[in-house]
Amino acid sequence: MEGQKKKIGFLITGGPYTFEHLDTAYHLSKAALKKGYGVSIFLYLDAVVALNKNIKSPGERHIPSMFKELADEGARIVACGDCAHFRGLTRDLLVEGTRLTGIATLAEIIEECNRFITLGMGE
Amino acid sequence: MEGQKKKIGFLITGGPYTFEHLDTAYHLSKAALKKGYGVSIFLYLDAVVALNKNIKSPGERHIPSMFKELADEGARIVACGDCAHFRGLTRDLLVEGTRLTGIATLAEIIEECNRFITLGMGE
Amino acid sequence: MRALFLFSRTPNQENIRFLKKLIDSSDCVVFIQNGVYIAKHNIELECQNYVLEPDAEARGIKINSNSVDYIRLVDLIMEFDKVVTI
Amino acid sequence: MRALFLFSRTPNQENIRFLKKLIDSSDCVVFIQNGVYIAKHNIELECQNYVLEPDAEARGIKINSNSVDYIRLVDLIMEFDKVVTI
Amino acid sequence: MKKVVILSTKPPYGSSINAEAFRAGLGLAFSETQVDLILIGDGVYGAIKEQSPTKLQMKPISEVYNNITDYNINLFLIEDSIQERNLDFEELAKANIISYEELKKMINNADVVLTF
Amino acid sequence: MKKVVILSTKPPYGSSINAEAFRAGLGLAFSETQVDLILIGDGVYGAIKEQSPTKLQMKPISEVYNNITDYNINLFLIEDSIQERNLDFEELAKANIISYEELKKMINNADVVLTF
Repeated sequence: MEGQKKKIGFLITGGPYTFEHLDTAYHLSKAALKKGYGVSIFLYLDAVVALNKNIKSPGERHIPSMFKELADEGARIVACGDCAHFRGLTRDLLVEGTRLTGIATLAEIIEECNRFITLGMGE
Repeated sequence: MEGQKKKIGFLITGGPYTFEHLDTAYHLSKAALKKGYGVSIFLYLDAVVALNKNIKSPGERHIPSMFKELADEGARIVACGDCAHFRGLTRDLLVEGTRLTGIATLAEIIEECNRFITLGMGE
Repeated sequence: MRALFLFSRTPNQENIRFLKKLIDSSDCVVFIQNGVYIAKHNIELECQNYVLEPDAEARGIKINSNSVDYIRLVDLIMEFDKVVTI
Repeated sequence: MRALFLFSRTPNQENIRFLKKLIDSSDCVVFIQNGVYIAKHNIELECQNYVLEPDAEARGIKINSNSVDYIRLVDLIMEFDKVVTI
Repeated sequence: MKKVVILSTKPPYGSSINAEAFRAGLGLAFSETQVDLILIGDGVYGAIKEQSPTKLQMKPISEVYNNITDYNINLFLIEDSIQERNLDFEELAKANIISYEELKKMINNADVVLTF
Repeated sequence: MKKVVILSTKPPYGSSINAEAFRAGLGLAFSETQVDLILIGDGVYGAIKEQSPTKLQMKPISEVYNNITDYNINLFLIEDSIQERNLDFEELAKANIISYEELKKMINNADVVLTF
């Protein structure tokens, strides 16, 4: 039953293409979903840029699509609204299935997840 | 005469609000312009986000306006177009007086500047 | 309470010293991202420890044993009581 | 050829050792950003060296002498032959 | 409610990570999570009392650490980190000074550990 | 034309900075700037010959270092950095191995030094 599904939560801070943290979170989330766990991801600081659907990445992986794919498979993908404002990411640019929220949602995710992982202090 | 003015060039890689490199470049550029030097700035990697005019920074310094201000005072402000595509920064979002270019422009700036400074390896 | 430590930075004397101070024998360490370069150093840890295989393979770091893939890492995440990234 | 080194990272044993290997007595070092914490350590460098005052003040680091402001740093940038950031 | 330990490892300027670790903690505390904020490694530089980043057009994070009891967050500093950086206890905000052994115990007792 | 020395200090994955240092060098070399690319510190990890980041959906930067002569860029590795990381010379791309003293001379002779 959905309510009893075990969940893993993530807080990611490193930006797309610049750092590997979003990639690690994506691959771990795919594995977790495959095993039947729930996944919730909170994007903070530069990581919010990953949800910009205008990203063009010729010849490389397309990170916004990877996160849309996770959302399509049932993961909850949210990004810090304040961080988005500071980086010029407006709501209309968000990739489908994702949304902007506040730290209260991070608190909610931490509360509801059985395990919680931070990725991304930079290098 | 314009052609004989000494020039300082910058290559910045750290993103706005996340790292201090854009701030250091701004303050150094202000000082250089005050002393009558020319200034050229090439924004690379996450630093390109600084030119997004949709950035809202309530209660904090507004970095896009700081770079527009430098451009208004005669500094040449350009950003790597490929880096912009990878971060969803489209041409229509660029703050006034700035533009997207390629590495050829970096080569040109290095060639024409008397001193050249890189700022921003992250921490 | 047993913790799973995710070690993601290039190992150096200071961050390895820090890791050693935080772990005890019931914990587990998984080296991910640039942490996988640990395999080039002769470090003895008092708890079980693994290297994330796709991150090691990407970097050309050969692992003889103790490697895990993403699926096995998810198992470990659930097996231990909490995850600490350092 | 005299170089101006901009040292912008939190000083530790490794990056200070690196700095010392690159400088000689005709060079200059300016500690900027988190480099200003150098003032808390007793480091002898063989060339002239300064701390960027606004970065030190921001961090609550007191500098007795050898501080420069942005204007003076621009002078130094022009006085030396090239700038090397480390 | 869960007990959250935040490890804040970065210096207060140069990057915004130290300030954002606090902001995350503040939001969690507001949502009634129990938050222990630990300045560790270069993070302890954040506790220097008299910071003044006005010339950088930034706000002093020291203001929050100097008044941390206002925020429903418990502040801890790692003793070794302070000593390795030659900081004097007198120049730092009032906080609980702890050893690595005590940190290990806090991690043991936490439900979630966030690292910034 | 000016002589540019690029110091590439970061490992090849984890961040894109190592790859982007190369890309900047490539663009400069294409614009007929003389480019010496120096892998130093963690940057030397980039020279490991057999990288395979396909599972990460990334491209191996080793391909460019293994074929650096194709790009009109001179590649240098710092000997101390290699040894401190316990790397074998045999597992690294063919490049000029230099000491800090030689690096100091190259910096002396350069017009511009870029650090990544």
